[in-house]
Order: sequence, then C-alpha cells, then structure tokens
Amino acid sequence: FTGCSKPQTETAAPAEEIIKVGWMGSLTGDQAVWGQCELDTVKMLFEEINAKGGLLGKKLEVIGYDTKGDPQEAVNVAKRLTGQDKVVAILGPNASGNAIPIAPVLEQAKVPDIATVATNPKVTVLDGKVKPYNFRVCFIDPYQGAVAAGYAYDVLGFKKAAILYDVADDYSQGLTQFFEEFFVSKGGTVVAKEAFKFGDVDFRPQLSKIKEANPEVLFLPIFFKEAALIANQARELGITIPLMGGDGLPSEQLFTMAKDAVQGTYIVNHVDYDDPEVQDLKSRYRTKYNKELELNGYLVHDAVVVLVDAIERAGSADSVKITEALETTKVKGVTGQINISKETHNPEGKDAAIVKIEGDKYVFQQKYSAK
Amino acid sequence: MLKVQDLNVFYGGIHALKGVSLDINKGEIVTIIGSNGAGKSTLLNAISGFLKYKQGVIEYKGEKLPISPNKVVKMGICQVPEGRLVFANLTVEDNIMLGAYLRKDKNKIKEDLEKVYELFPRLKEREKQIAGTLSGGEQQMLAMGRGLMSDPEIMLLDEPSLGLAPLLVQTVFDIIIDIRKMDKTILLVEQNAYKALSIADRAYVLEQGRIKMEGSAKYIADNPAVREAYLGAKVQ
Amino acid sequence: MDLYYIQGILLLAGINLMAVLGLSLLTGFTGLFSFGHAGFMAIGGYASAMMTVKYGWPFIPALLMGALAAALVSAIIGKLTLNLKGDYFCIATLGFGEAIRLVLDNVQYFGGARGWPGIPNYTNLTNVVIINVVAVIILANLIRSRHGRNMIAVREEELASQIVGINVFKYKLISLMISAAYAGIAGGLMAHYMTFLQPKMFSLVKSTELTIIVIFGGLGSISGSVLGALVLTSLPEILRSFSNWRLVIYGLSVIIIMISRPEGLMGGYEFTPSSMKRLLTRLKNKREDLPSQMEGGKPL
Amino acid sequence: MNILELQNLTKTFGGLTAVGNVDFEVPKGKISGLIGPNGAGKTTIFNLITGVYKVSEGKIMFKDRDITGKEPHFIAGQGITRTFQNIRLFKKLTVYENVLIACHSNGSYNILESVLRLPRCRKQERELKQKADNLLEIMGLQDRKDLIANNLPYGLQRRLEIARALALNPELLLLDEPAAGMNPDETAQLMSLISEMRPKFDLSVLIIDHHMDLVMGICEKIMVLNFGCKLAEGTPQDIQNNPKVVEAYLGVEG
Amino acid sequence: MSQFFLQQLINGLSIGSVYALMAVGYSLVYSIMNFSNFAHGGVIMLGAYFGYYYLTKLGLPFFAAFIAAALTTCVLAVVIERGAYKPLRERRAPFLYFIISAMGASIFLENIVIATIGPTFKSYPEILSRTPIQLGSVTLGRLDLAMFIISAICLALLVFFIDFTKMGKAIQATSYSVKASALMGINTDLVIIVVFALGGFFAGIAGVLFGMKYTVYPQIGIITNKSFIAAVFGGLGSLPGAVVGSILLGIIETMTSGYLSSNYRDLIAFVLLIAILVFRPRGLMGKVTEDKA
Ligand SMILES: Nc1ncnc2c1ncn2[C@@H]1O[C@H](COP(=O)(O)OP(=O)(O)OP(=O)(O)O)[C@@H](O)[C@H]1O
Ligand SMILES: Nc1ncnc2c1ncn2[C@@H]1O[C@H](COP(=O)(O)OP(=O)(O)OP(=O)(O)O)[C@@H](O)[C@H]1O
Ligand SMILES: [Mg+2]
Ligand SMILES: [Mg+2]
Repeated sequence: FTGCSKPQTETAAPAEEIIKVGWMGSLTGDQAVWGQCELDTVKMLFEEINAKGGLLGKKLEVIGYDTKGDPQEAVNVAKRLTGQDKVVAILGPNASGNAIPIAPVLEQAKVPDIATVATNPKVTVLDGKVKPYNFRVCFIDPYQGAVAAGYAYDVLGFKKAAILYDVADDYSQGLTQFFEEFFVSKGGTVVAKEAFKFGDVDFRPQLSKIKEANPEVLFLPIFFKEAALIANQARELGITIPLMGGDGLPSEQLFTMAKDAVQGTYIVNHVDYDDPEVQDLKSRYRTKYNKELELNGYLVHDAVVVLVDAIERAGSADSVKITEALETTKVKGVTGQINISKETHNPEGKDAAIVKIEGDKYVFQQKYSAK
Repeated sequence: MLKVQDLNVFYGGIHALKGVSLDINKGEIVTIIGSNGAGKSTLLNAISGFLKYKQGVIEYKGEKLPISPNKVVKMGICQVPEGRLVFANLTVEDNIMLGAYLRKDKNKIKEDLEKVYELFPRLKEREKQIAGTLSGGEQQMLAMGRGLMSDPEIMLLDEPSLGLAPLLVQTVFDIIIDIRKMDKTILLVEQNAYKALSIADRAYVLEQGRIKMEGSAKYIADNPAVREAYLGAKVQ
Repeated sequence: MDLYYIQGILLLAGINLMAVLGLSLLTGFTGLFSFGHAGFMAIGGYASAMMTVKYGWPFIPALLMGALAAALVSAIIGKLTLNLKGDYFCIATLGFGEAIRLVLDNVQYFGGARGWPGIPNYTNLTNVVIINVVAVIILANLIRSRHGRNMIAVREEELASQIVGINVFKYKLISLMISAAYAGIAGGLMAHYMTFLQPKMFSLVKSTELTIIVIFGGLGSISGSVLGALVLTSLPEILRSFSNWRLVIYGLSVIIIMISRPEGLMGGYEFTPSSMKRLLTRLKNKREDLPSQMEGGKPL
Repeated sequence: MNILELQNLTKTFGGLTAVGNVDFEVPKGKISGLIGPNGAGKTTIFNLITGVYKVSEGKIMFKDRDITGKEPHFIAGQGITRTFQNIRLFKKLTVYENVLIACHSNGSYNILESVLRLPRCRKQERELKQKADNLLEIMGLQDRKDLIANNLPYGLQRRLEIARALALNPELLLLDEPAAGMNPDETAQLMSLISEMRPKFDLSVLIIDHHMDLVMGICEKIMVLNFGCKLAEGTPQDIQNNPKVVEAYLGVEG
Repeated sequence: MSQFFLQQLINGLSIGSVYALMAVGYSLVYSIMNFSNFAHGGVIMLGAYFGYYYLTKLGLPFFAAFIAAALTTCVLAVVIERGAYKPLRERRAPFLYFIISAMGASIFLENIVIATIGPTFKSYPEILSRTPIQLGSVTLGRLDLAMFIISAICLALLVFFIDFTKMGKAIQATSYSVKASALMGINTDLVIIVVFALGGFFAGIAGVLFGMKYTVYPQIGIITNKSFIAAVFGGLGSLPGAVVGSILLGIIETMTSGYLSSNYRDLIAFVLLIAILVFRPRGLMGKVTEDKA
C-alpha cells in the first residue's frame, strides 16, 4: 500500500546524468523568426549528440525562454536559468541589449554565456575590462561597419552613401556609427542620413529625401522586415541604386516580402551559405523542420560547437571549469575558425562573408576582412 | 389599461419597492405622491423597462411589459424622466425631433411639432441652442415637448414641475390637462401634491416603497394624514 | 524554488511597486490617467545613474536626484496639460512618454539607443524593501491628511472641489509631481539593478503595465497596489514555462478581473487594523441599520 | 452694510445676453432672495459670483474687495460658497467624507507635515474631524455619516450640500433652488433650518428658488430678474404686489 | 511648388489615409462609449490575417476576400464587446475600466496570434502592380491611390449612414445619452452592437489594405497608436475630426521628415499635438461645451 503513494512513472535519468544548458532569445516580436530557429537548431544538435551517446557520457538538455527582446525580461530569464534551472552555461541571446544586462547575473552565478549575434563591443568588454562570463561567436559592430564601409568604397567604388537607420534600436545605431566613421575616413561622403523609429512601416518621406541627395548606395543597418519594406518603397519611388546591409538582413523572409526589390543587395554576413562546409547542417535542418536555416542557426551551431569543445576539454560539466576552458577555445565552426581571445572573449580574426542577392539566393562574393 | 401587481425592486441590498400594486384606466390622470426617496422614480423606471425586478407583474392591455425600454416605448408608453435628461450636445430642435424617432407619419410629426412649439414658445425661440446650456426650466420644457413628440398612449411624467417658475408650473399643469384631452392617459409623479391632486382623477400615496393609501384624488386630498405629511403647513 | 530566482522576482516586484505607488496616487486617488509614467521612470533612471556613474554620488542621494529630476519635468508637463480632460490628458502623457524615449534614443552622452552599461549594482532586496516601506508610509500619511482628501475630492468632482475652496489645478500638479518622483525612484532602482539602461526599457508597454497593475489592484487602495504589483509581476514569471501562451493568459486574466471584479482586487479597501475594524462595523451596520433606515427614516 | 455688490454685471454667451447690466446688493447678515422666470439668468449670476463663469463686463465686490475674474477656489477661500441646482456632491464618498473634505481650509499644515505626520498635523486633523462631526450633528446627518452620499434620499442630499458648504465657515452662502424636488412639508422644514442656520453661523444668505412659500417666508429682501435684467427689488410685500412681477413670474395664483 | 514638396505631400496624404481608416473605428466607438477602444488595433491586425488567409488558403478572389475579412472582424468586434465591455456597461463602470479591459483584449489578441499562427511575417500576393504611376518625377503608388479611393468611399458611406439614416440618428443620440435614447424608443443595445460592428468592419478594411501595402505581423497594433493620436488630434468622437486629424498628422510627419529631421519626427509631431491640445483642449473638431453648473 505504501508503495503506491510514490509512483515511479518517470524513468528520467538521475540529475547528474544530464547536462542542462540554457538558451535565451526573442520568441516574440520582429526577431522571433531568428529566435525560433536558434532554439530549434540547439534542440536538433543536442538530439544528435545525445543519439551518439551524449557528452562525457551524459545527456544534453536545453531549457529555452523568451526574452521578448526586452532587457528586463532577459535579466529575469538569466536569473531563472541560473537560479531555478541550474544550467551550466547559456547560449544566446541574439540582441546586444539583452546580452549586456545579464552580465552581473552571470557573474554572481558563475555561469558562462555564449552570445550568438550580439555584435555590440560592450557585450564582452566594458571600460577596457573583459567581462569574465560573457563570450560570443560573432564579430563585432566596429568590425562589421568597417567591412561594409571598406567593401563599399574600395571594392564597389561607391563614393556617396546614404544611410537609413532605426533610431530606437541599439544594433542599428551602432552599425550606423561605425559605417559612417569608416566610410568618411576612407574619403567617402554620407550624403543623407535618415532615421525612422521601430514600428514604422512607411519610409517614403525619408526615401524621398534620400532620392534628392543622389547617393550611389543605400546602407541599411537594420533588420529584414524594415529592409524589405524600405526596398519595396524605394523602388516605387524610383530609387534604383543598390542596397547594402549588415547581418540583420539575411533571412528567408526577405524574399517573401520583397523579392524583386532586393535584387543586387550586398550583405555583410557571418557565413557563406554556399560554402560546402555548411551544406550538411543546412540539409539536416531542412529535413527535420521543413524550413530553411536562418543566419542565427549557423551562429548558434558554432556556439554549441564552442560549448561542447569547452566541456570536453574541461572534462567536467562544472560551469566555472567550462568558463576557464572557453577562454582558450580554438575550434572550427561553420562560420569560420573561432579563436576566442582571452582579452576580449571575442573570436579574433574572423572573416566576414560578403554575399549578394541574386534571384532567391545569397550568392557568395568573397571573404573580406577590414584592416 | 396599465396594471402593476406586487412589484418588488432592489438596488443591490436596498429594497426600494416592496410589493407595489396599482391600476391605471384609459383616459385617466393618476398621480403618485410621496416624499423623497419613497420610490416614485423607481416605479416609473420599472414600468419603462429600465429595471430588472425580482417579483411582480407589469401588464399593459393584458400583455406583460418587456424589460426593455425601447420595446416599452414602442407599445406606446413614454416617460418624461426626472432631471430632464435632454441630449446635452444636440440642439433643441434635434432633441424634439428625436422624440419622434419611432414615428413614420411625416405630416403628423410636423403638426405635432407646431403644437409643441405652441405650448412652449420659449423652445421655438431657442430652436438652435445647444440643449445642455438651457436653463433648468427650459430643459424641463424641452423634455416634456420631446416626450409629446412620440405620441404615446400613456405618458409617465416624473416631477414635471421640478424647478419651474410659478407661472410655468401653472402652465405645465394646464398642458397636462390638454394632453389628456388629446385622448392620452397620464401617470403623474409630483412633489407639488396640491397641484397634482387638483388635476388628477385618482391618487396613490407611496411611502418607503409601499402603497400606503389610494383613492380618488379628492379623497386623498381631504385625508388628514396626507394633509399633514405631504401638503404641509402651507403658507397662504 | 530557488531563493536567488525568487529574490530576483521580488526585487522586480519591488521596483514596479515603487512606480505603481506613484501612479496609484495619480490614478487611484486623483483620478488622472497616465500613459507616460515609464517616461518619468526613464528620467529618474538616467538622472540617478548619471549621478553615481559620472559624479560618483552615493546611491540614496542619487536616487533622490532622480526623483527630483522626474518631478521637475513632470511639473513642466503638468503645467501644460493638466487642464485637459480624460482621454486628452491620457494622450498627452502618452506623447510625453514616447517623446522622452525618443530624446534618450538620440542623446549619445547616455549611450543613445545602444544603451548605457556599467552602472554600479547598488539595488538589492534590502534597500528595495526599505524604500518601499517608507514610500507606503509616506503615501498612506498623505492620503489620510487633508491634502490627500483634497486629491480624492478632485477625483470625484472637480467643480464641487473648486467650490469648497480646493485649488484643483494645484492639487493635480502636486499629485503628478509626487507620482513622478516615485516613478523616478523606481527608475533609479531599476538602473542600479539592471546595471544597464536602454530607452527601450521605458516603452509604452511599461507604462501600460503599470496602469494595469494599479487598476488590477484596485483604484484608491494602497494595499491593492502592493498586492497588484506582487501578483502581476510574478504572474508572467510563474507562467514562464507556458512560453507563448503566457501573455494570452495574462491578457485574458486582465479582462476577467475587469468584468468580474471591476473595482479591482482591493477596490478602495485597505489592509490596516483600523480599516479592518471599520469594514467589520460596516458589515454589521449593513445588517442592523439598513432596515431601520428604510422603515423608520422620516423624511427630513 | 452690504456684503456683496454686483456692479453693471453682464454675461454673454455668444450672441445671447444671459445677464445684462445687473446692479444688486446683498445685505450683510440677512437672507435675500433672487427669483425670476426660468432662464432669467439666476444660476448664471451664481456662477459669475463664484468664478465658475468668467464675467463679460462689470464688477463683483465682496466685502468691498474686487473679486471679479478670480478662480473659484480663491473666491471660496474668501468666504463665499454655494450649493448647486443639480446636486454636486462627492457622490461615491460617504456623508462624513464629504463634510470632512470641505473642512480642509480650517487646517493649515503643509504637505511635508502630513507626510511625516508631525504633531501639528495630528492636532489639526483631530480638530477637523471634530468639526465635521459637529456639523453633521447640527444638520441631523450624524446617524447616516457612513452612508454613500449618492444613496441618500434627495432631500438629505440637499441638506448634505448645505452642511458641506457650512464647513468652509462662509460669510455668504448662495443656495440654488434648495427646495427643488421637495414637497411642501419638506420645504417648510428646510425653511426653518435655513432661518436657524443664519444666526448660528453668522451668515448672509442668498437664495434662488421657485417655491414662493419659501422665498416669501424667509427672505428680507428679494430681487427679481427677467431676461437677464433686474425687474424689481424690495421686500416680499413689495414684490408680491408688483404687477410687473405678477405678470412675468408669479402668475395669478390659484 | 517643388517636385520634392509635391512628393512629400503625396506621401503624407497616403500615410494619412491609412491612419484615417484606423482612426474612424476608434472615433466611432469613442463617440458612443466614451472610451478609447485599444482593442481596435488587435482587430485590425486580425483583419489583415483573415484577409491573407482568405486570399491564399481559401483562394477567394480579391474582393470576396476583402469583404469576407471585413465581415469576420465585424463579428469579432461584436464578440469583444459582448465579452469584455458589456458586463462593464451593465455595471456602469467608469471609463478607466473599459480602457483596461480593452488593453487586456489587445494583449490577448496579439498573443493568441503569436501562439497559434506564430510570429512570422506574411506577405500578401501582389494584387496591384507595384510599379507606380509617374507624374513628372513625382511617383504615386497604385496601391496608395486605391487605398485613398477606398478610404474616401468608405468614409463617405459612413457619413451618409450616420447623418441620413434612422440608425445613424439613433447612434448620434445614444452617443449623448443612453438612457434618454432608450426613452425615445431607441434600442440602445442594438445601437452599440451596430457601432462595434461598423468599427470592426472598418478595422477589417484597414487591416487588409494595411497588409497589402506593408505586411502582416502580430504587432500591427503598434501603428494604430498613431491613428489613436490622430483621432485625438482631430477631436475624439468626431468622424470628420478623425479624418482631418489623420491626414494632418500624416502630412506633418512627412513634412517634418522632409524638411526638418527624421530623427525627431515623432518628437515634433508630439510637441505639435500637445501644443494643439493646449490651445484647443478638445482637439481640432471636438465640440467645446462649457460645463454647466
Ligand atoms: N441607482 C440606485 N442605486 C441605489 N439606490 C438607489 C438607486 N436609485 C434609487 N435608489 C434608492 O431607492 C430609493 C427610492 O428612490 P427613488 O429615486 O425611486 O425615489 P423618489 O420617490 O423618486 O424620490 P425623489 O422625490 O427624490 O425623486 C431611495 O432610497 C434611493 O436612495
Ligand atoms: N454655458 C452656457 N452657454 C450658453 N447659454 C447659456 C449657458 N449657461 C446659461 N445659458 C443661458 O443663459 C440663460 C440663463 O440661464 P440660467 O441657468 O442662469 O437661468 P436660471 O435663471 O437659473 O433659470 P432656472 O430657474 O430655469 O434654473 C438661459 O437662457 C440659458 O440658456
Ligand atoms: Mg424621483
Ligand atoms: Mg437655475
């Protein structure tokens, strides 16, 4: 009789047999497409690893929460993951504005975080000091801005650029600043710099003004939704110059929303989609989810690779040991060689991949790195 | 024609009408007198279909009255509410025309409009004024005029002389008599018990939500208890 | 549940409560509806962070500086808009809140839209609790004084208030300023809890959330605001594992509370010893006095 | 001695002259009446005196000081208060709270004192509450002090409005149709109440009403208004016998 | 007039007409119920989704899908009224509660879409060619023109309905006093249903047009804040006010972007809004009536 009071229906593995890894990112809002893809990719990769016997003989499990792109939510999620769920490491978030405020939480809990596409320098380094528990697998905004400016000026030969950016967005403001700095320092001029605010859907007033200024290229340091709308409206207004953007642009959604209008757009990307090395990942994802892999999927893949490598080298799933191992990471991911620098916790010397939209493909142009 | 039986109305915990019964015959002027808070307005609102009542029946020409003001109006019962309730942001004219909302007979409406303006020349003068800025008395006239426009069979008048100058009070009571002559039945709630009793056929005394007395207007007016409680130590 | 995690939720509830208390004075007791309180939080947050980061001030003076800044700005806004009625005032405050955010997005001194990291981590559960207790006492004292009653009068009926000698505009302004000061402190607490400020944090959604808490807790009730802040801050956390469905549930529960209990959780009642006594006597009165009132009450 | 003087007072709404060039004095320590047909401009005059409407032309002198164009709360502070034709209580508050609020000007402690609950605040609060209780006692509302004002019977609401007005220690009390909606018996009671009140609170009173029993019964001076202009002025006797007033307002009473 | 000015004017008019379609629904409900129906944005969003699904999944022809979407939101708006407002109405709750209930509804609608359909964007198939009409160097989008015309027709029909039909008159009367209207024999409950149905119909039209022009996503509601501001700008509760306010807001926004700074466009628009309210506390066309004591 007493035995019945404690039913053992779940035959879950004992706690120490599981390595819990947290994930955070946007599952609502404009960037939900990316967030969902990240989480799905992590799940797929963990399943694959578990199917092969797991890591250090233990199974990997991911616990993912939505941050709604809100810094305050991000802190809540970080507390939940580290405090309540006791994860050994966190993957994500994709937004810098969410990655920055969780640092104190990580430090208190001594749990490392590997950000995916958070490109603001301050995610890992603040006032010259590296944050002990923040890492990332992507390059940073100044680098991205420099690449975009350099490629536009040096390779494509554009001397006059216009920028249309989102004043209320951190990524957009950062990229704008660095693009402008490098472009001007190379000798180009920014003939028009117009802004909009998150939530806007009509950009024709700004575009009309940009048209008046006669630029040779329109730089869009923004995300794909606005970019698609802008592209459509620009073409309607008779603006035919090529567009250019950062890693906020590439998405399958761009084609469904503005296929014709975005033809010929140059994008500074983290990865070359046609690279033979990524084909396998791409098709695995497509088979499993019947969707195209988004950019964030590649980066979170590399975050997983970095994490797995660190756990293996640490020989333990202890979060402090993982953190130590992360500082000496040298692995090859699908987005390139990732050598984490101890001073900055950034992957050093990562090339950017310049791609161009042709048809419904991102056609690889070249690897480019700014000097 | 109108028959109320054992009506009980509650406002939350407050028992406002406690088993009220009354009858009104065609062509009569019946008045209800009672002090403040006796439940007079409550009774009219219940008849008009504004209030859900727990117990009791209200019948009109042998049919149960629905609890839905617009259906009640359709059946020919129209209330001129206490406190005027004019459409404050519409003009005087719009207000009056809304009174005829349910009517279709255009010519007759015109005729009635003229009649209303005849009864209340002040309204004609202020035709285009926004009703909310009328003086208290003017609003009362407007409410009466508007009620007349629906051409009802029974008019429920809730303190029509409220806030009117003495001269006009007389006029209003004259109008009530005129209205009756138009083959209408009138249920009149009044504080001005003297006047009301002087033009009414029959009267009810309502006290604390109960009918305390009923009878011919003359009988009520002569009753010493009523005289003391409602007609007061009238000067003059 | 893990203590650290619960602490985090309580901290956040405490910070929200601070802003909610302020809004409660404005909305619950003075009858003015604001959609811009996140704006005051932002001002308080940035001002106090400026004090600690750029001038090295200690925490509490910096918080007070934030409160002062928010109150001053609110005075200017109030002077312009407090004469507006109902929704018009709402929309003016909404405009103000958005405008503050827009300005902050463009001020590179504070990091613009990219945010401002590296603010010292001063906020902890102890000081949040202490500050909230002080705030509640101050508010309760105010409400129980003639000044508080004057605000309530303004909420009930402006013209009558004027006629009994209440300077309606002045009391609206005072209420707005105090409420902005509270929001300012909340902003300061938030800044030193998150160690990071970004204009995005003070969006219209934040303002709406505060208003919902006030109404959910019950207009004109301080204890309601406390309860509301605790419940509504932790509700999304409790529902966190429902992922996408949690906001659906949240929205639904707001509607259900409104239609089933429109006076909010506490609706005008307070949890104080004396009020509990009063409530009891009121209940008793209802039973004993009412019949006599109906039957025995002689007119005049 | 006059407590209030209206000099050439005019108020126009758009093209409409609601009050035109009215001169009028309210004697100190007496009960005066203001009567006239509906729409004559009586309530408008009250609104002008209390600052609810802005004066178009003319002057209002209270205790020989010009109060034209001042804010309503300022005028209330000077000692003029009123009741409304359409009752305006703090409907959702209790009877007691209604009066207590109006007592506020009897206190002088400031916000800081109230927040810290300093002794002066506590002492004055006690006094305010005392005063409110006293007033309710005098007005016979003590036994209903915890009722919500809106649930009071109409007559008591009017009474509460007067109680609330008295809480300000006014010198001049303006009553706008206090007997509206009352039956003759209730009106008579109101009359005696007002007559008692006047000496007790050292008031001057100005009443608008259409109940001639009341107006003629307690007013010492009456002014008649017609179409915004003064038609007559004098003792109740004079007024009742004035043919112009009879024609325009009183009618031949039955 | 410079080409640039003309182009900005056209841009402004076209943005304004989007605001107008949305603002009319707000104003309509406001005029009867005296509260700002924040759930309107959610209904517009669903209108856009319905239109999208009717077109792509059911394969309805455009106009059928258009009307079907509008009818669906019609029903939806009435359902929201029954569920979230009617109980409050029966209790005579103050306007604040309506607003909060509306906010709850709006949070609910947005998130139910996220939870069921998902957060991804949907694009309408191309119904009108994207190549614009050229007038000199000024361009005019075909869709904009269509929208402008459709808005104008709808608004004209609405004005006709309000001013010249019996139901319209009943709506006007009910907006002033529900009890008095009932006494005139007006079925006020029906009037309220009709008003929400109309509001919902307009929301559907606005949603579909919006979706065609931009895209469909769960946060469309954000943009309706702008139309809310426009409605206030013009004077809440006034239909012509809503239209004028919307067009003006559209033009002010574009001109600010064009001639001053797009960074501070919203700031300037807000400052202007507050300035207008300071001088005209009831908006441009709202009625100013003195409170009669
Ligand atoms: N909406 C309400 N809620 C609660 N109580 C109410 C409501 N309306 C009326 N009452 C109460 O019901 C009782 C009857 O009110 P009613 O208005 O019917 O009186 P009346 O006879 O018309 O008085 P009056 O002469 O003042 O118009 C009163 O005690 C009143 O306080
Ligand atoms: N705010 C206003 N706008 C326009 N006209 C107004 C306004 N207030 C009053 N009036 C007009 O001024 C005139 C005087 O109104 P007032 O209210 O003073 O009359 P009254 O003498 O008090 O009448 P009653 O005895 O009926 O209350 C009326 O014709 C009224 O319509
Ligand atoms: Mg009554
Ligand atoms: Mg009057």
